[in-house]
Amino acid sequence: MPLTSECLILSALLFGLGVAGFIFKRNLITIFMAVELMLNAVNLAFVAFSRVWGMDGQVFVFFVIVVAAAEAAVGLAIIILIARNRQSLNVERVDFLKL
Amino acid sequence: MLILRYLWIIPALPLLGAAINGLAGMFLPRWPNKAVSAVALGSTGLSFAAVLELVREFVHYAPYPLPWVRQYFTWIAAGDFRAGFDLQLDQLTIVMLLVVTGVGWLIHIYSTGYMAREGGYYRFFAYLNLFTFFMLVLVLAANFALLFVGWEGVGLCSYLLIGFWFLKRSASDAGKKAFIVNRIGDFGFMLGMFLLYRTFGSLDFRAVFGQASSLPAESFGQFGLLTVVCLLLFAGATGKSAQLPLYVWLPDAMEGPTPVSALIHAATMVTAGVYMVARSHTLFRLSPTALFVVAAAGAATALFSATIALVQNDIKRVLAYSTISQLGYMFLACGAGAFAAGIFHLMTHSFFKALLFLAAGSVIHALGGEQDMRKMGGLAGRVRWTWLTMLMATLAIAGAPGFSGFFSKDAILLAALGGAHGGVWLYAAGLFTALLTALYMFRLLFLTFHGQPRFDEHQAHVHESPGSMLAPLMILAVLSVAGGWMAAPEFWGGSSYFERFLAPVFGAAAEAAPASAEIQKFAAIAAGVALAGFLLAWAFYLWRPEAPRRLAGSLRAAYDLLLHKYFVDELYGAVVVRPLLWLSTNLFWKAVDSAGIDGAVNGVAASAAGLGDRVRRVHSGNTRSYAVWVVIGALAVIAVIFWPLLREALAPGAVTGMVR
Amino acid sequence: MNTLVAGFPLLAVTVVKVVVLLFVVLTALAYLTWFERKVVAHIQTRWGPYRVGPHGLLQPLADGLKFLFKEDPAPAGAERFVYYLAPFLAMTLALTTFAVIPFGPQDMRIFGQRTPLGITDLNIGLLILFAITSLGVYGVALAGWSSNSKYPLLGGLRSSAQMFSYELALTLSVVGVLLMAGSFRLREIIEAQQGRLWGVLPRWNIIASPFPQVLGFLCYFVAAVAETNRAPFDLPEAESELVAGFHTEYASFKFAMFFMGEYANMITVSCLAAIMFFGGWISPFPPTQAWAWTAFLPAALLAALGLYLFFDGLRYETLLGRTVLPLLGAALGALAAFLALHPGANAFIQGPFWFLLKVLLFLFFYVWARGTLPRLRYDQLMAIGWKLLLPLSLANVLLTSLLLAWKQK
Amino acid sequence: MIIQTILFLVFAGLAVAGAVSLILQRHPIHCALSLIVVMVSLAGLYLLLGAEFVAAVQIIVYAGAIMVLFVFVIMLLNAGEEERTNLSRLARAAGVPLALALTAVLGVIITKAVRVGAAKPLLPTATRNLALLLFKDYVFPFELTSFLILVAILGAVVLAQRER
Repeated sequence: MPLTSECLILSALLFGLGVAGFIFKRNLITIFMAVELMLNAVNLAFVAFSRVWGMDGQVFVFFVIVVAAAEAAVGLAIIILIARNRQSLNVERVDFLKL
Repeated sequence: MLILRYLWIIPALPLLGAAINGLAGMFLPRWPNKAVSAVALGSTGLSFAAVLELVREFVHYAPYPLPWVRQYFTWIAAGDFRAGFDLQLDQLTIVMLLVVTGVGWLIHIYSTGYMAREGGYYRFFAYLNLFTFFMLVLVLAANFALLFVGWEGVGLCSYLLIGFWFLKRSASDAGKKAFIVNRIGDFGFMLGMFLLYRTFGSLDFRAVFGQASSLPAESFGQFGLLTVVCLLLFAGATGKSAQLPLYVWLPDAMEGPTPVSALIHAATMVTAGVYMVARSHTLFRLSPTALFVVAAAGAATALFSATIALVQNDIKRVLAYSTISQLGYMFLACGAGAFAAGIFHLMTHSFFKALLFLAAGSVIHALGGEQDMRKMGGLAGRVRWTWLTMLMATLAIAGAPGFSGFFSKDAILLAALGGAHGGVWLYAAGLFTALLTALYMFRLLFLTFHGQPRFDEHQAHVHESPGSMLAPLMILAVLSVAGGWMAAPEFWGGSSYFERFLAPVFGAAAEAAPASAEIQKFAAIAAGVALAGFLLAWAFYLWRPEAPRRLAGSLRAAYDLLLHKYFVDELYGAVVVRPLLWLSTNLFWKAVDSAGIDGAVNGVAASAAGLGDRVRRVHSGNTRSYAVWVVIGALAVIAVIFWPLLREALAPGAVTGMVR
Repeated sequence: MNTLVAGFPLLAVTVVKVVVLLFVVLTALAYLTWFERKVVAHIQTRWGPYRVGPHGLLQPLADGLKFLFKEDPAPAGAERFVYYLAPFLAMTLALTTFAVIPFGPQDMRIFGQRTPLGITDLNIGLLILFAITSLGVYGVALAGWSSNSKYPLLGGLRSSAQMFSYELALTLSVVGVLLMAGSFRLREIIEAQQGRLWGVLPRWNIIASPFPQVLGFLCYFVAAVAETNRAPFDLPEAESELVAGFHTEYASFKFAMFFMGEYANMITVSCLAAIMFFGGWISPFPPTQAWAWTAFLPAALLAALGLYLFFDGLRYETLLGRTVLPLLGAALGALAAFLALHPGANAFIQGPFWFLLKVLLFLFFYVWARGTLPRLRYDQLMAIGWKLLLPLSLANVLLTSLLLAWKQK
Repeated sequence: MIIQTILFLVFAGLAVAGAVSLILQRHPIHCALSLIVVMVSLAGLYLLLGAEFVAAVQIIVYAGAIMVLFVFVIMLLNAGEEERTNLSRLARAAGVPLALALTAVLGVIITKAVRVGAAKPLLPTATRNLALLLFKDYVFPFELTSFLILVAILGAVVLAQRER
């Protein structure tokens, strides 16, 4: 199938980059963004697969997006809370394991 | 509409009443007593009316086949086991229905007067209606399972009502006692049911009895399956109907309000056992052993409790023991194979014993809560109506010729002697009991209403009860006088209608009826015995009031024995209760529960805590390190899941699988 | 998507179309400002722009020049890249939306290629449109943030909050239409509205069975006004509170870009309103013989306008006016005559004519609202968005779908 | 076909570039912008793959809503440049190799996982089929996600409100 496997490789690449960001970013928000990046990579994989295995992949993309939205809402709320209590968004400064 | 088709209405009505009163009383702050009485009387009255209509239809349409079974919905369905909410109707049921709803209604009316000044008025009537519901279910049930529902339900209501004044320690204890003792019997009953299901693969009366009747009868002394079943069922009956050895709860049950004693512990619930035995007569007929046991137990109980009744001073306890002995009579009849006679006595007994209790209640009411007969006397003139009705009832129970008790007891005695499984000893016991019955009943009458007033005028200002209490008394009085003529043997000019009415159920008069000359002879004997009892009582308690004390003094031992009810309670306490307590305290509570279960739970928790305390050190709190761990984990998981693909890829000379 | 694959010639055609459309739209934007000022002025019983050119017709040109020649300072400590990016985003996104809007039923031919009237015709046109408009938030938000100054920041926060609050209502309010049309393709949505109710009334979604989209339309229009940050929802640039909102710090051409973006959005939204609820290019008159004369309405209108300009121009104050206006009128008259005589052209013009007429109507509504309504308070704004429009549009969706299902039964 | 490849390369390049700059940029806003670039180019890829609806949703929801939320929060917290602290030795040591390993493994598996099946022809009414799938076969998960969203909203509100 044209483009499918290329897209898959691309998604793997993006996922890897997301992981790298996940590990190397210090700013909570950007770490979060890295996570979103990984989700996007997965979505790409899903869509690519849906070319081969039928529509269900795209449906899953929806669910992923919905979950991402929910996660963003809650996660950002938490981040705001942390920022309020810690005056810092650096994960390495947030290590009391409690708010 | 045909009640025949809608049998469920009859029990439904009281249930509705109970629901309304219970809920409204609980949740509406001001739910007036008038409303409570209206609902309670209305519901029971309506269901009584429904029963009357039912009788009319029964006679008019003659439903076929009998028993007339209606299946409403399936209650339990497990595998091939089915217990439906099926109601059935036949002559026996009709008799029971009439008794339950009719007498029940009268007692409801009475209660509105008697309980008027009590707290928890709505509670009382809710319970009472609930009881009526369960009793009706019990009577109408078409299978053992549903019958058991009613059986337990009435047990529950009796518990609730005995402990109605639950702030009174003795009352709540009595309630518990009743409940627990009944459980013992119920256990037998349940075992019986299981055995029945195992044998016949069903609990529906029709199926069970249908198959059973095809089995061969067992010989006397043979403990075959049927015998075992019957004995187990009878164990349940002894519990519910207070027979030896499980009678102990009934006397204490007198802690409840008097109407309760009248309705539950005299007229209806305690007769459930008799009903159940009669209902499953097919089984019992097939096992002479069981029949003999029933008869023997009945006779023994009758005699035994009658003797106790002789010396009791609490008016209600006397009646309680007399109830026990009368129930003994019924079982005696059933055991002798004269089920019709038993049921007949059940009915008449429900009339006059309810009457007795209600009258006693009226007396207690008049004396402002006094129950000790030694503090009564000379009330005859003061509460004339009560006295009159009480007299009627006493004559009836003592078996004065022409009164209902006479006929029913006569029938039983005849059966005991000449019945299919009768015997001279049974007859003798019955006869002697009759004597005692007359004696203690008249003792009660005399001590209460005649002789010198022994109560304190100043605190107890005697007054006749209100009309709402007297009306039921009179109706019941009429019934207990006239009720017997239904079964009067031919020579009394009666038509023996009752037996012929029940014939379809129990089969045409099983007991070979002796010649009428015989009958007259025995009737005469019975009457004579009753008279003797009356005379004795008169001699002791009116002619020479000091005689009893002397007698008691001369036979101190026997007297104490009787006064303390043969120390049965103490015996049970020593043999059953205390060991049980010890066991549950030391073994089950301290050893099993505290040490075993709690120990295990706490141990697990503690170990988890300890483990966490060690693992804690891994947590630096630096999220990035966690991130790394997460990634490692993900990598591992992926590698494990997709190992085949990976090996294929890592294999030498493997081209990365581009899809083309 | 299929159009993406088709190959080069089409690419060329598309380029041509894009250029033309851009030209048209940009002039339209310019004259939209003139139109607005005029209308508002007349609402306030003023004359409005009058100096530059006859009836101030050259005013937009003047404004444009002014924007071009102004000094263009950037605030100190501004996040340069984003600061420049924001206005660019605002305008380009706004203009991109025109790509999917169809202007007429018939195809036209360029280089012998039959292509639809309108740049492209995607099968998910509407979605793409919403996608692009949803990106429009960034222009505002980034502008507010990047100019490193408190009024813009507040304005940016406000407007981004406002925009994505109202986006929900906006998107939901058209779902009813989508359900009735059963397609995202704008062309099909319009064609679904052909036919007549009782032979006379046009079966536009606004009155179509099973469930007239009146509710949907109201939600849509209010949400649209808010989405485009126009009065009475123009809090982001509430002068009295935050000077000029998110573009306080912007001057000269970057400001012009925001400005154009805003007006472009207005036009897009109006086009959508016309397409969604008022049958796009479908004439309000039934296509029967009895109504055949309505085909000449455009010509007549043009003629009337021409005549008015002609005679009004003859006695205009300035010399320029006295020369230009009559010429313009004459030109319009000639165009009208051409249309009247050339049936093909006339037939071709019908669709665009009605479409543009409707769009103009909505634009007039915009201006009218701005001229008359007072600005809302911020909490009121949010309350309307979340507590009124959102539930209403949801209800609309439910009712429509239910009725449709019931109808199919 | 050729156009398709070109477009693919363009979008893929954009996506990778965006991802890389997401990692390299120090300022949250720039990260957010680069992530938006990734998302938009992914949407383009979806178009290429014939998933128009997903593409649109990708832009509307991801770029148009979620990322706006991010930007919004960044503006709200006025987050500045991130400081490159290095307190986690583990991350510094194992980060790069891990990321590479994961990428490699995923790439291998994912490409192997595509069994050459008869590719589904692009249906004209792809969106309709999607809807049917979503509201027939997957209706239960769909409802569940609605619950998830509800819970998320509540959680966000509870978390973010200033305790008074």
